[in-house]
Amino acid sequence: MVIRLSSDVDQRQVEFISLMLQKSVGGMHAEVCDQCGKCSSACPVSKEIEGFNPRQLIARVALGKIDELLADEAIWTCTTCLKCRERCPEEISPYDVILVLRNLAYRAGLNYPGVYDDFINGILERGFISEPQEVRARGGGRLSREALGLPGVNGPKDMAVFRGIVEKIIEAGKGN
Amino acid sequence: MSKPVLVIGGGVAGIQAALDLADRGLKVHLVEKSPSIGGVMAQLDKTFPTMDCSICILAPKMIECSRHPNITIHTLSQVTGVSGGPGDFKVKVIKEPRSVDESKCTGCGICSEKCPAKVKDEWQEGLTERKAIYIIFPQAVPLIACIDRDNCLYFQKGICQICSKVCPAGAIDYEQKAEEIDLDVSSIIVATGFQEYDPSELGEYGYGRFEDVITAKEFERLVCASGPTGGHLNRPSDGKIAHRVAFVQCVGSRSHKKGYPYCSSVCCMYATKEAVLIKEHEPASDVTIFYMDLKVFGQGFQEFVDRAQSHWGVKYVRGRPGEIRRNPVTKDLTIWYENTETGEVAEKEVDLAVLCTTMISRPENKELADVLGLELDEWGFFESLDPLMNPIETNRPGIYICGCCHGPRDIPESVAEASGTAACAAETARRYGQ
Amino acid sequence: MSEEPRIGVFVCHCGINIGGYVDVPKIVEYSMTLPDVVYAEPNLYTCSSDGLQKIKEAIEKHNLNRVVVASCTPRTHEPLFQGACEEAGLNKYLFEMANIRDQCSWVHMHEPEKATQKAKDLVRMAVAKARLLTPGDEPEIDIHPTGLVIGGGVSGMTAALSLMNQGFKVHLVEKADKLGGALNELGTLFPTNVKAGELLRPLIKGVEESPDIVVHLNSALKEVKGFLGNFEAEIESKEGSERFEVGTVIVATGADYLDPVGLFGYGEVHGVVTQLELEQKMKEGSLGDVKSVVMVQCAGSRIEERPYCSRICCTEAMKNASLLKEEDPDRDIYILYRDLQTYGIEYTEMEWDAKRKGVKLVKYDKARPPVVTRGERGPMVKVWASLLNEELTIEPDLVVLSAPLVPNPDNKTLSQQLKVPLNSDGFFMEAHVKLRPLDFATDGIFVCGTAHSPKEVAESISQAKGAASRAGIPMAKGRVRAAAITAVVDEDRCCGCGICIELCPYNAITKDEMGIARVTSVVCKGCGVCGASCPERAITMRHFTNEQLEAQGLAALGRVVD
Amino acid sequence: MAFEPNIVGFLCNWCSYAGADLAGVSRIQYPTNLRVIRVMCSGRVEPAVVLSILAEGADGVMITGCHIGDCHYIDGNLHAKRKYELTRRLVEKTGLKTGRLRLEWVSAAEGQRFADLVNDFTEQIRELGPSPLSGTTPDLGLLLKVRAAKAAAEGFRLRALVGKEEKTVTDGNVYGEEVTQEEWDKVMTESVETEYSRHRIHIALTEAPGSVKELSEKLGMGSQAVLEHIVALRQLGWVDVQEIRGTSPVYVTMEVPQ
Repeated sequence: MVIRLSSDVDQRQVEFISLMLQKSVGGMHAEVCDQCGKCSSACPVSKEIEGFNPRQLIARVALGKIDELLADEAIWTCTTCLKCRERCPEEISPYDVILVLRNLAYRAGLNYPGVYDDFINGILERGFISEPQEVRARGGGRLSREALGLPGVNGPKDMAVFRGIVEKIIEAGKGN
Repeated sequence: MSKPVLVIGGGVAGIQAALDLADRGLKVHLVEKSPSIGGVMAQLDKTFPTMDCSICILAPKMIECSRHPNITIHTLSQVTGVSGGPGDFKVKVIKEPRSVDESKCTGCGICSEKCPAKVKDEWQEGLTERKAIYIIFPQAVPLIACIDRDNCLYFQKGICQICSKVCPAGAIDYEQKAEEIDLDVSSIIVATGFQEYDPSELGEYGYGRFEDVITAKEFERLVCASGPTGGHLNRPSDGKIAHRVAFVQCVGSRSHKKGYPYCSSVCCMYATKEAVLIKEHEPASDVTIFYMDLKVFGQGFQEFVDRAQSHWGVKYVRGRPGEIRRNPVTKDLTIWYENTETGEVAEKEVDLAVLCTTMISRPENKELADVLGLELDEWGFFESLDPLMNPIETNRPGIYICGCCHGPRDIPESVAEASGTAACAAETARRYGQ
Repeated sequence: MSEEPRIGVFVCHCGINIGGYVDVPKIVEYSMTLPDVVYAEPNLYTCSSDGLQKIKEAIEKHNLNRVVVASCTPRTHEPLFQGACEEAGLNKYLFEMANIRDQCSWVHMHEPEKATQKAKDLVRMAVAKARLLTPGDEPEIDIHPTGLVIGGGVSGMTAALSLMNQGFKVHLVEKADKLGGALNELGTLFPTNVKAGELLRPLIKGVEESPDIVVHLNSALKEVKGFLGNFEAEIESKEGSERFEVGTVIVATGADYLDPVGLFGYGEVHGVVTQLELEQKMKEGSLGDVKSVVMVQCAGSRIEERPYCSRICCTEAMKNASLLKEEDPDRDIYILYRDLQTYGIEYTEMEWDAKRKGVKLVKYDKARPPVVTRGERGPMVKVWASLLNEELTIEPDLVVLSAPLVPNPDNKTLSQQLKVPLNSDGFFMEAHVKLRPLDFATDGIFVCGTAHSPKEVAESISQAKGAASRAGIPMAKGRVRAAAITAVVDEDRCCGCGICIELCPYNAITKDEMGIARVTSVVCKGCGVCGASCPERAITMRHFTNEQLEAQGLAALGRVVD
Repeated sequence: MAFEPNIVGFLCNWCSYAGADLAGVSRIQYPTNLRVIRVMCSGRVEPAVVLSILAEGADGVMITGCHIGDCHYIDGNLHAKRKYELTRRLVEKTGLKTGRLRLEWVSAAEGQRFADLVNDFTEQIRELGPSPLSGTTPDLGLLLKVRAAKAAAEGFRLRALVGKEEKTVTDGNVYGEEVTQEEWDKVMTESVETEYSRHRIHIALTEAPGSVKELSEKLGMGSQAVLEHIVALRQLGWVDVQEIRGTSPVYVTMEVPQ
């Protein structure tokens, strides 16, 4: 499953984005990756989902295959657990690379998984992605925030102002 | 008559340099820090790619050193001061007390047998225990007992003295003092070798927490017939025979973040050798080597790897494992890895995991470099005068380096270099002789 | 042998190594019943200085003229016991060992009775041989203090200079018309990127200016006769031939680069060159407007036909790729490799350096090597990038093949002339892979540099000095003792058939003017193949005579012949 | 009591002896039946010595050398192989089981392999049972045959042939013509037959003078063949006519000066 390129993407824009990405990722030394596979072997997603492989992702970045990556659904699969960055014997961070790729894909107007719209809608509606949930205790019972002595969670005071700000952020993210 | 030559370090490189010089008629002082010459090579089981038994080929050279009329071996000794220049170095050596009279001890071993104090046996990589009075290993040269004062009941608590009572030769001498020896030499050869990287800082591999995650050097003792298990692959945790073994390459090497950026040169081959040793013990064993690049650059190496694969069925998987986990009940280990050539991310259950750790410089190099006036590189290895044109000379004329004290290398390269430094020393002796 | 044998037997407990499984007192008792045994004793450790002292005392006290030690293996301990015999005035060849540890107690730990019986048999065999032993003498050889170095490249020149500095004269033989060897073709050298010429210049100057080094250019070895200390070499050039005496020989003939015709489009597709050709272009500045380069590693090595790794190519590629990037950072450079052979501190650093400069590394699989064809504007490379699981197509301006070093074609002739072996790849084979990397099995001949196997310049230099040390040892001593275990010809029986001469691997046998075989005992290594094949049974192998072997065999069967 | 074979092993100093040492150092257990004789090179082991030990009643003889290509003396083990082949041919002639012989390659690193070989060979000899030449009542007929084989192995012709074999088969004969192994084997087969038969006759005549007919019956050899060999032996001066009994000459051996 590959996310399709939106119909009206300007190819030059993609090229521009690629350059941007190479520059930003360059600081992460993608080109000195040894392709050892320590990131992917520690990655909990790689194990479960075929086609997601942080090592190969870095290899593609190093070979300049950015546009291909932007269109690849795989970049949205990462759970951002940071194990790849932790394990890498070098200073390379597939996690950071993925974040940049996601941002650029969004700027390029490429499709992204619907769940992000749910997130945004949740934020726009409530001020957070989801309602606080009870946590499972080691003994099997469930504990609420109150039971743990934690303060309650409140949404933004003025929802309209908040929404305005969030919308501005979203617009800025599109790079327009 | 030319002045003698000082060789610092009694491993295979130091031994070769000493023998080359002594054979040509020059006097040699061979200074060794530990109670016996032999170095790391004496601890190895076999050597790649010929599978020669390491101590079997080294022991005759060690014996030759001890019998050679031109070689004086100073064990338990360290160089603490050097002045002068080529042709005329004045050297101070401190010899730690052995607490045993070298001229009387016959190496019979009765003292160790009776000694009540047990200590971790460093020579067996801590896999077993030795006594406070001990002979470091059966083929030690000189074959003389030594008291480890830090662990001796007499030295620590003023009690015991059993060794003195049982020694048939009356060789025990608690009163021995450190001795200062002055040497006058024409040149100095440094051959202090290397040590193994401690992989404890790589938490993901569990070394230090999981008993069955061991280093390659520990494995050498485990698989050696003269080791703590008599050569049987009883894993440390529960003594179960290890039939499924994984080797992890590049532990502490090829990494800028943790460990060292350089390739340690020998691990791919020693891992292959160790894998073959397991297969020789039990051909049905399941042995996998997780590697990054197979370094087969030496003579006969590729053929050796080919044979390990085709004849012995050793498996090679390209990929650096991300984690090692342990089942607390069975003690079995699970290796998380990616086969980078297929992109498959998988787990492998093994009985024993061997970490092929990189060669690193000795911490005492720093002090020795100050004494000798030599430069160290970024990683603590002695620096060549020029890595291309003068690989075995140093910034100080008359002082030469060979073997792993200036970077990882294998035995033949160390031996060839040792002969090279012997040539340099012979040239110097002639130039400044008479 | 006029004197009646008087044999002393020393049986070692080796702590519990023997004594724990074999009944040592019984063996001692049994030894005394054997013919000509006049003394026997047990030792806790015969090899201890105490044990050796006891041997010496017994030789004197019991007037022993043969000694048998029943302990461990003669491979490690024979010299030690022989030394003790010598110190007591007994010729060391009147000594024999029975290996009752490695061949008995250790391998029959669960059968102590049978082990004891076998130990008795082994002692009986050793005594049977000891009765027939004769003293051996080790002739002294004078060593001619001149070295012969074959090959005038960096290894040969370094070795020659070291020998000269050790105080010896040197003949340096080079087949080309100038010194320098393969380095004459190279541009810069890793890891310091020094120009090859800068490295060569002082070496050549040193060699040419030394009054003790005689350089023979345009010359080849024609014949070598003789042995350690007394080789007679004949070299041939256009001007004629010349003979001289040398004490030792160093082989430093180097290696060649493979001409990879037919591999990866070389010779077929325009724009495919070797790493060496690239270096030459870079050296001449004739590279032109090359914007993209693909380097292919293992171009002719690590394959069935040529299994070895050529060691230097990966680092060489890193060096050249870095230099190309330094010249023009916009160049696209790909290195297609199988396993990177950059190792150690300096060479790994070169790999990092190239990668930091943006050189791209693509791993390929031996089973699916890159294919180079003619593209629209130059070569086209298709490569299965195994780490990406996909095929890449690259259309570079230049494809550079890292062709391996291959043996010098002269190796075969030279190995026959010197009677030293080549390995299966065609490189010179040392005496022992681990501990005698620079020696040949034949005394007095040594090897260094790429004549032995592919290696980088720095290692060749250390090796050359090492070979000079090894060669310098006998020359510094002036005289050495040769072995006594050699073949000896019974002149009356020799029929002059020459079979022994053909079979001897060391050229140790020649015919004299009467047509009779003569063994040059200092060259003989004592293998005994000549004696075992002599149709007239005219050759005796000292210390391993047929009589001795038969006596051992009979003793093994329980027969004691008085 | 169970049969315990007496096995003699010739081990080359550099690889096989070291391999046996390694089995020792590694404490690999194997049967106690082998008695080792150390030689510098397996190529040094003469067929005549092996046959002599077999004649004395050894139940088995094992020769081990370095693997091909690993010989400390470059190619001594190739010669060992050629010599072993001659021994095998001669043993085959005598009727003694060739399973009592073995040639193997063992490297210095192959302790386990060495132990396995001793195991295997001891087992093999156990199955073959005691040598008919062992014990207090050896098979005298067979003994004479083995002695003839030994004498043949000591003789000029077979020794010279084996000495030339390696070079001729690899480099061709003195005329530079190629000689295949098959062609060479044919020559060897004929020569072994001839030499063995002649020594059989010679030994028989040493025991007691006899006529062609008597010899033919005693040795189970065609009378025409016996006659041809007698002619050759007379030319060599090894036998002569002692008397004419009836019409048939009776032959006797001549003492040959050394």
